[in-house]
Amino acid sequence: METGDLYRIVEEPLSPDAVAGSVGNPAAGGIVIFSGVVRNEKDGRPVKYLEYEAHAPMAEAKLREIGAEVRRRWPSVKAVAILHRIGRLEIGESSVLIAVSAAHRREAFEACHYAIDTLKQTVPVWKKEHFEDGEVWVGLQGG
Amino acid sequence: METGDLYRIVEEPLSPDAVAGSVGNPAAGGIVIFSGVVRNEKDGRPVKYLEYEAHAPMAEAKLREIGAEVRRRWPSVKAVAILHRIGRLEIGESSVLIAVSAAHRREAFEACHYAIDTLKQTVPVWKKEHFEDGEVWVGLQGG
Amino acid sequence: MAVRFFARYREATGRERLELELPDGGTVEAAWAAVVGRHPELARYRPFTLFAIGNDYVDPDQTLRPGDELCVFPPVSGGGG
Amino acid sequence: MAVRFFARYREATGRERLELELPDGGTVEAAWAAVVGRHPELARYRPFTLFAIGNDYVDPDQTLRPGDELCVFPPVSGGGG
Repeated sequence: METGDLYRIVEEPLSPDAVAGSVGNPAAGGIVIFSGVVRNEKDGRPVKYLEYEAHAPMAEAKLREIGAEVRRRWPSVKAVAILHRIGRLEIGESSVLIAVSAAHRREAFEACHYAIDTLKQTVPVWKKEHFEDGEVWVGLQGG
Repeated sequence: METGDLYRIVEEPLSPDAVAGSVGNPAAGGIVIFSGVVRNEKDGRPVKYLEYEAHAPMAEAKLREIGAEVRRRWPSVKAVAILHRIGRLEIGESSVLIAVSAAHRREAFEACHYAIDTLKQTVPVWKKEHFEDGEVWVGLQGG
Repeated sequence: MAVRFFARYREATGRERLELELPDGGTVEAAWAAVVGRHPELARYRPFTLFAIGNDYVDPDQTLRPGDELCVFPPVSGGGG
Repeated sequence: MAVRFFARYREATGRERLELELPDGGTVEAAWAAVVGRHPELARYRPFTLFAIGNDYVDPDQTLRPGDELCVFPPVSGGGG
């Protein structure tokens, strides 16, 4: 894990300013930030709110692995920050924030996109959708 | 120009939180933000600071055109914000912020990347680099 | 050994942990079989289940060591967006 | 008609604006020629120069109308990164 990097599971609201500041680097020319946001519907069904749960120590280890792989694939990356929030989240709130600073913008875009795609496949975090008439854990057929 | 969109030339520091808030939309699942940052060197030569100048009314019109084209190409985009700062900027400060919210993350990444690439080609803003031993307007051979 | 349940599995079993007695040299798959013996309602989830020990995913045929804590995960669904 | 200079051109000419008398039906290119007549130091920049009227870029062969304000731009370089 490199200086400036940040990989955390948190219970507090996430702030783009905070992650942008954490990946700030005098040799960076661009920062790309991804914020995953709670939508108001799922397949046309209105969502009331979400809950996220994590295996926090392992999740943070997997976030660090994503950061290491980002640095291996895009050597011009200067810093990486990945934060995932858990607990109850309302519509419009951010569940995940990923910030990547790099010398040039193309690398920052590619690395940030790779990071969120990989996070969704590997990091032990689970989402439960709460509807007016029930709730469901996402990602498990026959729920 | 759609509700929630924001296209401005400003003299104040730029905040990712502010643009993320401005593109917030209950049907958005992801927000991608690009921040262009003042680097500490240009071709190995240490940079002291930058100055940006704009033809502000035309620049804002061109930013609106970029937003309209983004919406045409990526119909799932929910909102677009593009702010360019002018005046003197120090190392590490943000000169441009672009935020795009969309139903799904791929569109947000593609649209945001398109917006910054297009901005650099079409928007009447000029950058002057200040070095220890001189200054130069960027983009004009023969200085 | 200890088994930990997360998310859907925690709710389905009504518990976060389960203590199992397994013979030495047992595999993750054998532990799962013992888990299902105690909680048959989990049997149908086997095709979707992920296993982890410490901070790493493990294969079902991995041999368990004394003191291992086996985590039983449903498919991950973090990330939003 | 009025011509406005930006960035490098503003500094090179030492001015932001220049008033020109052009015959009716003159083009942007004719206006540029008149500008260079007053400021020969700009001649070498012609290959890189962009022209705009109002909020739109215009071609050099566009005909100027009375009251047009012609903006003369060096290559744009905004955006950072």
